[in-house]
Amino acid sequence: MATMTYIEALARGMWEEMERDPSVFLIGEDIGAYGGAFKATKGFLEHFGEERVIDSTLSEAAIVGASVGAALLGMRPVAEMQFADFVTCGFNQLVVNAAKTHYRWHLPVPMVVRLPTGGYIHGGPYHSESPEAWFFHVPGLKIVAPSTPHDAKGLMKAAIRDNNPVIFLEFKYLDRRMKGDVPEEDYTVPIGKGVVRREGSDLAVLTYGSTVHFALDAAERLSKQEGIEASIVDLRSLAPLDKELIRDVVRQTGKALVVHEDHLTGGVGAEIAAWITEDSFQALDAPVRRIGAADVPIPFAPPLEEVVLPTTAGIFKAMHDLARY
Amino acid sequence: MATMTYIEALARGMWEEMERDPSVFLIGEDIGAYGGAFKATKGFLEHFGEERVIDSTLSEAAIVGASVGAALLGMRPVAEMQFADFVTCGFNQLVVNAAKTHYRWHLPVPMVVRLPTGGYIHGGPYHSESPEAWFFHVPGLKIVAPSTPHDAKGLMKAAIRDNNPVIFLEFKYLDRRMKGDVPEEDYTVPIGKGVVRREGSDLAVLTYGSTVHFALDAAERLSKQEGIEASIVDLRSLAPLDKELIRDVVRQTGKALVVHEDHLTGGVGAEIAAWITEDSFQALDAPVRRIGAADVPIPFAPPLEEVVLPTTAGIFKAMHDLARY
Amino acid sequence: MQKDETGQKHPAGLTREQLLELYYYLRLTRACDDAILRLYKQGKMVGGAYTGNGNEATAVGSSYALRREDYLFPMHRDLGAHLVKGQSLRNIFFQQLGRAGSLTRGRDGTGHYADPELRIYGNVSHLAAMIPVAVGAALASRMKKQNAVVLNYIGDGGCNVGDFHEGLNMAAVMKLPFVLIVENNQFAYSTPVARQHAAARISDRAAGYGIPGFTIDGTDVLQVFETTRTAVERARRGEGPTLIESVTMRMHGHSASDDASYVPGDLLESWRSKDPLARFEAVLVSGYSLTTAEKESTGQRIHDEIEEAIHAAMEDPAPLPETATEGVYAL
Amino acid sequence: MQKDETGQKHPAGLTREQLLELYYYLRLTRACDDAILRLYKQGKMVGGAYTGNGNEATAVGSSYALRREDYLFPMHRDLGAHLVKGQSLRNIFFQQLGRAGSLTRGRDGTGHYADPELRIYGNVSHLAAMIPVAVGAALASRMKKQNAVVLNYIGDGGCNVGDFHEGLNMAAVMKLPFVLIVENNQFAYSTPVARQHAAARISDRAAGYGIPGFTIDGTDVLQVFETTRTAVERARRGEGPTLIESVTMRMHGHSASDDASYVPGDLLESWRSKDPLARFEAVLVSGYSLTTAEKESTGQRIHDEIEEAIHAAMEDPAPLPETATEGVYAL
Ligand SMILES: Cc1ncc(C[n+]2csc(CCOP(=O)(O)OP(=O)(O)O)c2C)c(N)n1
Ligand SMILES: Cc1ncc(C[n+]2csc(CCOP(=O)(O)OP(=O)(O)O)c2C)c(N)n1
Ligand SMILES: [Mg+2]
Ligand SMILES: [Mg+2]
Repeated sequence: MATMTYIEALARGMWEEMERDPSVFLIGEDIGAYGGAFKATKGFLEHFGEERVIDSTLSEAAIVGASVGAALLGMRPVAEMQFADFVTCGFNQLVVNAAKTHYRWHLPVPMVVRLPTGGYIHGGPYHSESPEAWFFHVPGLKIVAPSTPHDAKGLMKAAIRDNNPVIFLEFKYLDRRMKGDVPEEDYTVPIGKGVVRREGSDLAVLTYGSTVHFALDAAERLSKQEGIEASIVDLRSLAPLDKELIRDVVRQTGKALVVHEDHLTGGVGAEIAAWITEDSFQALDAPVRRIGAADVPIPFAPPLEEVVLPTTAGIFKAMHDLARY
Repeated sequence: MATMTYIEALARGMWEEMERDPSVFLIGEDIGAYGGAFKATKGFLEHFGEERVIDSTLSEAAIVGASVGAALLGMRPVAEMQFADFVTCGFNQLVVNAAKTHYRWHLPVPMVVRLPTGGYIHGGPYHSESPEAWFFHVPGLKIVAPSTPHDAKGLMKAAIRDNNPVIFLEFKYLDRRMKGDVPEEDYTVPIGKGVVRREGSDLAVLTYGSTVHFALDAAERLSKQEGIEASIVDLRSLAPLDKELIRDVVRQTGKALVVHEDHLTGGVGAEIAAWITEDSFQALDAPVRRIGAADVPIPFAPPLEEVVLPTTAGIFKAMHDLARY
Repeated sequence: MQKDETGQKHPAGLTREQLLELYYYLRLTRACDDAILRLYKQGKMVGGAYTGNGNEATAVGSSYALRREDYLFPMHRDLGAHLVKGQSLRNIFFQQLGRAGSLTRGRDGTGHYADPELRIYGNVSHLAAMIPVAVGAALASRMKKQNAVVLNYIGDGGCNVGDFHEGLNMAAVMKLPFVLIVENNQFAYSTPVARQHAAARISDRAAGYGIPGFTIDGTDVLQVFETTRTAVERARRGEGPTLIESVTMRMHGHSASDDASYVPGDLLESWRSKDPLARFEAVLVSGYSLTTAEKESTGQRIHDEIEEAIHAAMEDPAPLPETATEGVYAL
Repeated sequence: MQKDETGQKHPAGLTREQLLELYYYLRLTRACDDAILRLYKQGKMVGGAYTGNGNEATAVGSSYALRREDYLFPMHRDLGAHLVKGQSLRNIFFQQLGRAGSLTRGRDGTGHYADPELRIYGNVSHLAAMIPVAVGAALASRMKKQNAVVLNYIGDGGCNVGDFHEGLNMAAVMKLPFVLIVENNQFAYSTPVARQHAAARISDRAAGYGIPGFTIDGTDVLQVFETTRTAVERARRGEGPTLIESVTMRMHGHSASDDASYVPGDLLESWRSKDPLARFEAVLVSGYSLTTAEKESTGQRIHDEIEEAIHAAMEDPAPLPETATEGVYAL
């Protein structure tokens, strides 16, 4: 066991997989000598060499597309977008090539696209977006979203070993804020499995990424202040979703709140809420509630950003109201 | 009144707006002398001239981006993607520039992007997709989805007059199959307003585009065979959604089925179902049901495509089961 | 030129046998396309039909420069390249007709398949989207020390999509074993090349990427072969990519449903005299004593092969509906 | 060269007054950037801080070639161009500090604003994404018969994004009044230009688009001005776009949080001797008898102007939270 930050842990996951499997390589902008904008790949170039740590041209479409091509030949590329926002430039390659190839050609496309994602860092409209809903709607892609150092390493290793294109969400807000115990041995966190972070019988909160921590804080306060006990489910994977776990927790509590940082309308939460309702209608004591960012671009000035993104206070209130429903 | 096909009607809408307003112009691939892949702009070049009917280079990102630039200067571009599928190449421009400009700069971006959309034409995985869910999740974009010639003309005129970027879904399947009465005078169909196509008190179907017609067929059969009466709501606009109409119809019937041709998971239907449940939980006698394409790329061979896309039979069965719930 | 045992000089260093092979592939390509059009008119096709009439020398001549271990990433008018790289007529027609036994099991059509054994990776509809993918294949192939080259194609229209730029620039910077042929067939759907390019030669783009560029007569199969071979050899030596503009004419409409009435009649006429097949046949007749018997037997062989493949494709069932939702993800 | 009343020759046909104006803008730009860095270090900035140190001659010299009616689409190191085009220091600092009274009302930062009155349309973060937009502005401006030119910028890194290709090619084919400056400042974040380009000169890309291309010394404000003026005049005559590669050096890190330790010390040193400000000052001192008093008064004026703007920005409130969700859509 070692104590690591979130970003150290995901880097550790990449490192171990590169040691284990020579077909794993990295490609992205400034990931070599510089070690990446968030320093996730610091030291990789020196250790693994230029051939496996590729400082690419400034070309997101080519980075993603070349990853598809390399994956088709049996390599396991791990591509970095400098910010998740820029994946819009590689969007076409992801949805047209990465996602549809296995269905059409029956050939695996084992690749990971790392997306440093989300807000709470005063990055403004072009460095704060959450891209997951777009890819969630695309058959053929997997999406993982770790919220702890433990899962960051374990999901990274699982993503690299997966034979499909995996979108790896790295929550920038957690990069250095989140520290935790990380086993030094080889382990993976299975893609498609969520985890209950807190048990409670009054309501269930389903969430992922940064908002897992806000929800946990809100749950503690709610417990202390009102004696209301919430289960907090960290989904960890968005595609595939851990529907069994969601079903279990929702049926136990009869009330569900979905929380994500991404915009509310058409977000992943919409699917989760719709599915829960279809699946467990009789067990619901209240409508499934949702919290997400307001449907506006993420603004630059801190007082504006604070209104737009979900907060612990907002989650607290929604949990409270739902428990009282 | 004249009888027109769906595509003739939307072309008529463009034509009238170009006559009315010199700032309206068209840009796209093969839209000039050739009149467009679906012949929507046949005759436009001859009438309006090269300056207003621009056969562009084969460059979707530049077509969308240039439209944003022209709109910023007060023009009203109507851009055509040859197939909706290719909007993935213009995706970055739509979400980064078109959508976020008004919020940031307080400048209107009046532009229309026409997307010949959807399947049922044996087009295979790259000529059959439904792109709406991606844009539905992007604050700053509007989306319209006419299902009749009347609405095709009226929504086209409304879209061109709107001061925001509007995604205009043209259902290829309806282009020539759908004929109807179209007023010759100047009218618009307001963006954000749905319409009830059929009244019934047993359940409500909420849908748009090609599947409106399948749902109407299914409703007729259901009425004849089982005496079950369904309301069919043609949403017509997806962003903004006509939530008032949805609420009214759902509260009257207590049961709702959302149907769209787009993939089920994370589709527009998820948001509609989630919102209905939050908004009208007490009025629901059954969980909101959804029908959409299976979560796989749209396959090429007809027997496969038929399984993947929604059918009248499938809608019939879902309506039947929901009514019996 | 190279001399064979009889002392005769051969163009491009090819033996008479090889020249006859080129001839066979040119004719096979044309005949296949014609057969596809016939099937389309008979209503037997699924989806549209795209032919490479006028492009045969470009597709055949260029791919003939590849070795078995090289990779082919063709575009929609490169049927000839598929064939030269070893694809069977069976697989071609199964794909066209969306059969259960096709390489994509009916999930995709036309040349949109992959055949990793033959190292053929077909196109997708989104123009230029395969360029970065092909570049990535070149990168992976180099990492795996395969000593292989990737040959990729794009049209005079498609080369204006951003992926062309990003992919070719990346390949150039990384000095990857990558050769890109721009098939300048004068039109992109209905749009003439002058509305897609302000430069006189598309190969002028090469300098901007710091790589060699050539503009060649795409109706001359030997010139195409020789230029591509030079580029492939250079790539194999580790010296990086080459851009080749092969100038030809799209003699048919964009697809079978396009009558191409926007193409000026005299333009079409002037290109008809450069028919790649007729040109090469004339070379063979005058320089290599191609006989009428040889011509006829080639025709007969091709006819029989195609009929057999079509027959097999028609016999093969349509894919089973229950397979439609399988295999979106790899295990 | 042009002579003024005293018979003295002036470079680039500029009067002494104009030369002093250029000098003022160069110094203003540098001083503004320094002030921004100070604010950053004082923890007063929102978000990151990007300076154009080394790029002043490129931004100032090029935009000085524009008329009032022309359009400016600058990039993130072109503060000087904003200023030359008439932007107030007030608006610059309000933007940097995310104030309620800023042009974007705190919704976006730095140069990410638009000022339609001044015909300035700022950048977005996504590199090259503004190129097609600027091309569309050139198209619209021509349609409106404004006789205006659009001047747009991109970096040595950003020019490898697909939008560069699509936008510039479209502009070339349509012969739009569009001038694109590639600011080759040797690095894109940490990546040296040799890892972004295999060609020796980025301007070699111009030929591929059938337009003129120039590579110029981007630290020489007069050379930048003259070349841009030639391009702008050509564009105004309706002869289409020009691509200008302006070669300079990014003297600071990518942003204030980057120590640029990856930049070789001797490279930085060699560029220091070409400091655009010092170079031009030397020209003015030797050729135009720029006096110490003039230098000092310019410095004082700039200092006062900047202090006043910063003061106003610090006084201005942060945007009100309740405004955050307004105005996603236009009415
Ligand atoms: C990105 C994209 N945009 C538009 C299309 C529609 N489309 C298919 S082929 C074609 C013309 C292609 O012209 P060219 O690249 O010159 O190839 P050719 O067909 O002439 O061989 C177009 C516009 C497409 N397939 N992909
Ligand atoms: C599409 C895109 N990818 C990545 C980035 C992250 N990024 C911001 S600036 C920069 C380097 C830009 O280099 P260059 O274009 O040379 O401009 P310079 O900063 O040197 O002036 C990068 C990689 C971005 N903003 N946009
Ligand atoms: Mg062509
Ligand atoms: Mg740079």
